[in-house]
Amino acid sequence: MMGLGKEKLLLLYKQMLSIRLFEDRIYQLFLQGMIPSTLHQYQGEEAIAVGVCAVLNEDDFITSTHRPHGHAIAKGIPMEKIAAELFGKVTGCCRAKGGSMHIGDYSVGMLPAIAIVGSGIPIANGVALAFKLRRTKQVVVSFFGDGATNNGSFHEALNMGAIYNLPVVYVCENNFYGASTHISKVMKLENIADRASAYGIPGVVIDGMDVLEVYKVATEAVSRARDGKGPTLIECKTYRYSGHSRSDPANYRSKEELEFWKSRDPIVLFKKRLFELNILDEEADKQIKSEVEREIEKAINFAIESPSPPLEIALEDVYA
Amino acid sequence: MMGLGKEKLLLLYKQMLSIRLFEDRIYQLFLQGMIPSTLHQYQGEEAIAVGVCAVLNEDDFITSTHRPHGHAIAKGIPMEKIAAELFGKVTGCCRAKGGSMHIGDYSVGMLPAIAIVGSGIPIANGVALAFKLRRTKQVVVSFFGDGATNNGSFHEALNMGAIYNLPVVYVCENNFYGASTHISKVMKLENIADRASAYGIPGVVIDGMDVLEVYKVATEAVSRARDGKGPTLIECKTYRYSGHSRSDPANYRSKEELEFWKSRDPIVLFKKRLFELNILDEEADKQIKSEVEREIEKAINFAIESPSPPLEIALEDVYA
Amino acid sequence: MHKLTMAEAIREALREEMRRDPNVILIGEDIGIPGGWGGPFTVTQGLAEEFGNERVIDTPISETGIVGIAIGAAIMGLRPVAEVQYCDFLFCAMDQIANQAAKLRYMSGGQIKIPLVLRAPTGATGRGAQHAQSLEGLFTSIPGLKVVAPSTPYDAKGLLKSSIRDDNPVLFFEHKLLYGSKGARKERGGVELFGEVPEEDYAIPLGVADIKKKGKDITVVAKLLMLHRALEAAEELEKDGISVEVIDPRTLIPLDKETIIKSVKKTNRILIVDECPKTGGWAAEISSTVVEEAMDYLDAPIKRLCTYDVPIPFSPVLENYVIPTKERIIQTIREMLG
Amino acid sequence: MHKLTMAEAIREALREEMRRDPNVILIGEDIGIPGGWGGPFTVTQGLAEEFGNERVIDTPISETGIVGIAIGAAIMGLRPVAEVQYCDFLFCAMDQIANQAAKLRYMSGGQIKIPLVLRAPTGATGRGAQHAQSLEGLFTSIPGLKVVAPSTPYDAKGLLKSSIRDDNPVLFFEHKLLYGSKGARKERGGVELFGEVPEEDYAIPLGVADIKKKGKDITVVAKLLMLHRALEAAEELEKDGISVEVIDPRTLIPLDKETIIKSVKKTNRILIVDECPKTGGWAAEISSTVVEEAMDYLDAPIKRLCTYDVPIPFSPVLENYVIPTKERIIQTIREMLG
Ligand SMILES: Cc1ncc(C[n+]2csc(CCOP(=O)(O)OP(=O)(O)O)c2C)c(N)n1
Ligand SMILES: Cc1ncc(C[n+]2csc(CCOP(=O)(O)OP(=O)(O)O)c2C)c(N)n1
Ligand SMILES: [Mg+2]
Ligand SMILES: [Mg+2]
Repeated sequence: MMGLGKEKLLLLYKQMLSIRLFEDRIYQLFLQGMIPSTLHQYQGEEAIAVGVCAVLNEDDFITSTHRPHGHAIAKGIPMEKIAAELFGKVTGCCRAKGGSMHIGDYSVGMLPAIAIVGSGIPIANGVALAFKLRRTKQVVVSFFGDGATNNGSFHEALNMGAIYNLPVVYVCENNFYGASTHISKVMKLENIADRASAYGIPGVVIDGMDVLEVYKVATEAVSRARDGKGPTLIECKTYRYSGHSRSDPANYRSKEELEFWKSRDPIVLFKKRLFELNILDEEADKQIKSEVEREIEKAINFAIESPSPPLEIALEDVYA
Repeated sequence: MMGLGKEKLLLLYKQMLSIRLFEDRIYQLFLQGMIPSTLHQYQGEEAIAVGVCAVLNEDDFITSTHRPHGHAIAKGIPMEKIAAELFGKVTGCCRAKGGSMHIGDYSVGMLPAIAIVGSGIPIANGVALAFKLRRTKQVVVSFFGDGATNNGSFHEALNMGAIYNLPVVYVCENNFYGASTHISKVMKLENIADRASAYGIPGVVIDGMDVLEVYKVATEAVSRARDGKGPTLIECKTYRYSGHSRSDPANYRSKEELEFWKSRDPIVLFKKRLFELNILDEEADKQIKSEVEREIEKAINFAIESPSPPLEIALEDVYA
Repeated sequence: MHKLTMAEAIREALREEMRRDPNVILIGEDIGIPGGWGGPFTVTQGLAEEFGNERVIDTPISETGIVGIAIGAAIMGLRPVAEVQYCDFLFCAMDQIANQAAKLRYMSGGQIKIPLVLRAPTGATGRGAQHAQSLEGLFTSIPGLKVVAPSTPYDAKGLLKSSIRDDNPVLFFEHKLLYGSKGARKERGGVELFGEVPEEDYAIPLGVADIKKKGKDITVVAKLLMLHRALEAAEELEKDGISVEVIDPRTLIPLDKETIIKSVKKTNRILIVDECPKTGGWAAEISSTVVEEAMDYLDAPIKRLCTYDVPIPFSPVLENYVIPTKERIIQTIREMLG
Repeated sequence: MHKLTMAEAIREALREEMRRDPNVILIGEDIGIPGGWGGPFTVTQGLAEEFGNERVIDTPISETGIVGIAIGAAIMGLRPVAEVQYCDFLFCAMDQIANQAAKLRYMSGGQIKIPLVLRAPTGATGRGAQHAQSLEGLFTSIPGLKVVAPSTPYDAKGLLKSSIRDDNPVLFFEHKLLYGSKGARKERGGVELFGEVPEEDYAIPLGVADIKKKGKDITVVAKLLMLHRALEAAEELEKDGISVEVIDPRTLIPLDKETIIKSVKKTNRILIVDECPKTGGWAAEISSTVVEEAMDYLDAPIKRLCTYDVPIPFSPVLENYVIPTKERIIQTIREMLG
């Protein structure tokens, strides 16, 4: 499979499953009132974060959005640190000062996620600029949604990435909705990737439910970037199973639409594939699943048992 | 000529000449220290303002930029009111509170020009929205430069104009430079009009030195807009003869480049055409020219003789 | 009279103004989507059904485009009520707000008017630094804008009506914890605020403060959520015989200085409580105004009790720590009196 | 020592820091174009020639993109000096400045630093409302930013060096009329300002005010152009035996309160002169701070002499009218002493 060994394939699978089960569990806890604030969940979109991040080295970077849990797990932030952050505990990756929408861990190559739609893209350019000037061969991936592509930040950033030939890959997670608004209401194009032509860079549309396709296309784009050939815009068609945030019942979309996409579930599809390739069987699958569940419970227990932040840290970290 | 009668053709000619000679004269006065502030001049680009505005009715609107004198004359602001504004006199179109970069006259359909690059485009959409909701069949034209098309405002505005199908025409005056920066440094495209495809609207590239071509293409775009068929992006290739502003010597560009464009001077070309068509001869030309010069001197005398604004008006017009 | 939440009162103002004047239109993200929420805090629910999507216009995530289109429409005589989902996103449209809306009329020499309302939910609500700012103070420093910040359903409805009828750009700040949004959009930690609101038409003029509680020992000026905390503090202090006058300015621009000055001349002490950060914040303007006009009446230095100068932290305990609480208000007043 | 204009002093600081530290890069519009101007006010002239276009990066007219790319580069350890051509255009990048640069470190729990300088020409210079604002005050109200506003070539060079070496986002405001730009880029009405500037390396720490003139009857706090007008006023008043102490805060965030308070305790009177508009402006912060910390020392109400609350009008006579002049400073001081 595209030069992917068994172990790597199983890792992709496990990561997708980790994201799915983590998000499901977090949602339960949220509904029980154990997690403060709001949540933007990633179920259904796992193949993108996992397929893209699998191509990256630890010292490559990503920028993320208000919906960062999947990216965080895929880029390798320990689940403990993510969970603790969601619970508002001082052991969280941002010392409880970031929260669900700002998950990040510099040490594994994820900037604090940026919750202003579109605003992470220009910043990703800057990370890429540093790599380029220092000739480090690192790359940066900027994740953002379909909604972000109607924002001025997207436009200015893609143009600048193009003219400076930066080592950056722009990954658009097109889940067809920006909050409650369907993409057809706010854009006349069918494919967002077509916007790449406005900047003179390649644009590719792919099936964001197929982790191997994501991996393949990301590999090409990351290589281009690493080789100094400039940015690529990758549009991944996908779907979020959850509401936009917290208890959004998502009444603005049809059951049929949701069911259609669930019938193309990235984890189910990939599992089937792994079964066909004899890389996975029921037994092994169960084992992976229970391992993932254990890890999640461990992370959540860690979060629950962690202390609240001492008040005085609220006044720290404003200035370096 | 495209259904243009002799009179209209001569009017186009006279308007172009008015802009050219007005700008030349203003520059002299500026160098003599008689005009405060800075100037962004329009020599070389006359065919665009004149060709486009000739298609518009008086109750159609335009938005303009830091380089508005040409648009203002073409849309019909009396030269007196423009000159007085440049001189900072209370008889100016904006009571001396706008200045060179903010020339406008609501009564003839020109909003105060907006000098933040790109920022007039979203506002033009709003004018168009009002026309659309009221079903008035009016249209609005938004003028902006090549530099503006790298700005987020352009992107957000063109997308919104497209999705709401607004009666607006986006006219890009591509003079190949944003201030001292050549377009090839800041954009990988050859044709800005290609960006229209990112919004699902038509984009057209035309020769901005040919007033009849401008007139023709503007006629089509304005008709589309008036008929409820939505916006068009028109890119006019053109050149500014002057420096970017005030005494900019424009050392960032070559003499040859300037000479090339001057050899395609819109006024000279059109004059030749009119001669060929036997609509104009030397005699008539001289007469038009001296008429224009008289009008300009009259305007400038008006400006010079007008009073400075009384100080207390500085505190008026903040709120309605 | 009926009892409404703030969200309902604002919705009622929008509905009545839209019925009264066909020029009133709404522009914003997720405001008119069938099956949607009516904006992030339910305010516009049902309005698209009544007025159609020509007058309740859903937009892309293009704040610059939103404010820009509203400005253009306003110049042509419509009365757009535009909105951003969180006031933090006003910064995404800052050029349109501060360089265009605030200045175009002046630049035009008075030729045009910009009857535009821009609604913006303000305040910290446990979401972290980018959805938490209190920015109403910052916008008072830009000449050409009016700034309104209502604290009760009654005020919200009456002030929104005046804002819509006003011929200038008005920034209308609504505190997320005061909305009383219900169901799925309910805010954790929200104040349960039901207020009497007349069913007949009324409007509250911009620039008139309201003394929400009379008192004689000290004047407290506060707005939005802080007003409610100040009132709670005042109630508690009353038990100890301390009489606090609590003034709600309601509109920040124009500001009703007279009511504040008059109160200070009576109580001889003033505390400003504010959710904006202290440095360069709104409280400074009130303080300086009082010093300029009533310094000789002061028996104690003016105090500003404001959010600490930090971005708003995520953790609820930290958030709670950085924003003035009832307890800190009480403590500060006690210190000032004694 | 040599005598430099402000533009030259800033250029020298940039050049020396770029030589010293390969991480320092410049990003902005029209800053490194051969045959161009070196930015709108000639500051970066010659730097692209010396350091190449990898370190002097010309950009499209994309302020959001400019500040964003600078933030990302800063997070990775470069030390970008980004610029906008007029500070009014900071509003075009307001989200990146106020929501990102100012907050990312805090949101990250201190994981990252953002050593970024953003240079911005401020002040009114006859161009009309959209190229004329004094915005340094407004940015003091956003926690996470530092704000610097030098008034002399010596201060500019020393403070810019400190700003570049600082690990935080610093907004560096330069007054257009103080640049002393020459040739085609000369500003009409500019102040002829040549100052002694050391050729050896020096840096002025952020947060230290400078008493530009000692005095004992009244304290005047002013920055940028207003500082020079205040000094002229002081000189003139001296002839009448009125002794004015003139303080230049030099950095607004962090603010050297002590120097101001100490002066007030000595003179018992304070006037703040500022080109920012009065309402919600920077002067209010100074006034409130003084009241909080030294009210008992005041013999007269604190006054703020600021630009009127209007957008800046185009006509030179009107512009001159709305901004504090030497004459109005003198008159106000006389009134306060009288
Ligand atoms: C500039 C800005 N405007 C509005 C919002 C409110 N908001 C948060 S997420 C969201 C929808 C984003 O849609 P998309 O980019 O497609 O990402 P998705 O949520 O679908 O992953 C909106 C409108 C915001 N955070 N930032
Ligand atoms: C947002 C913004 N950034 C920078 C400037 C400074 N500036 C004024 S005109 C100009 C160049 C504009 O180029 P273009 O849009 O091509 O118009 P042209 O001057 O060529 O007509 C620049 C950079 C500005 N006015 N606004
Ligand atoms: Mg989406
Ligand atoms: Mg141009």
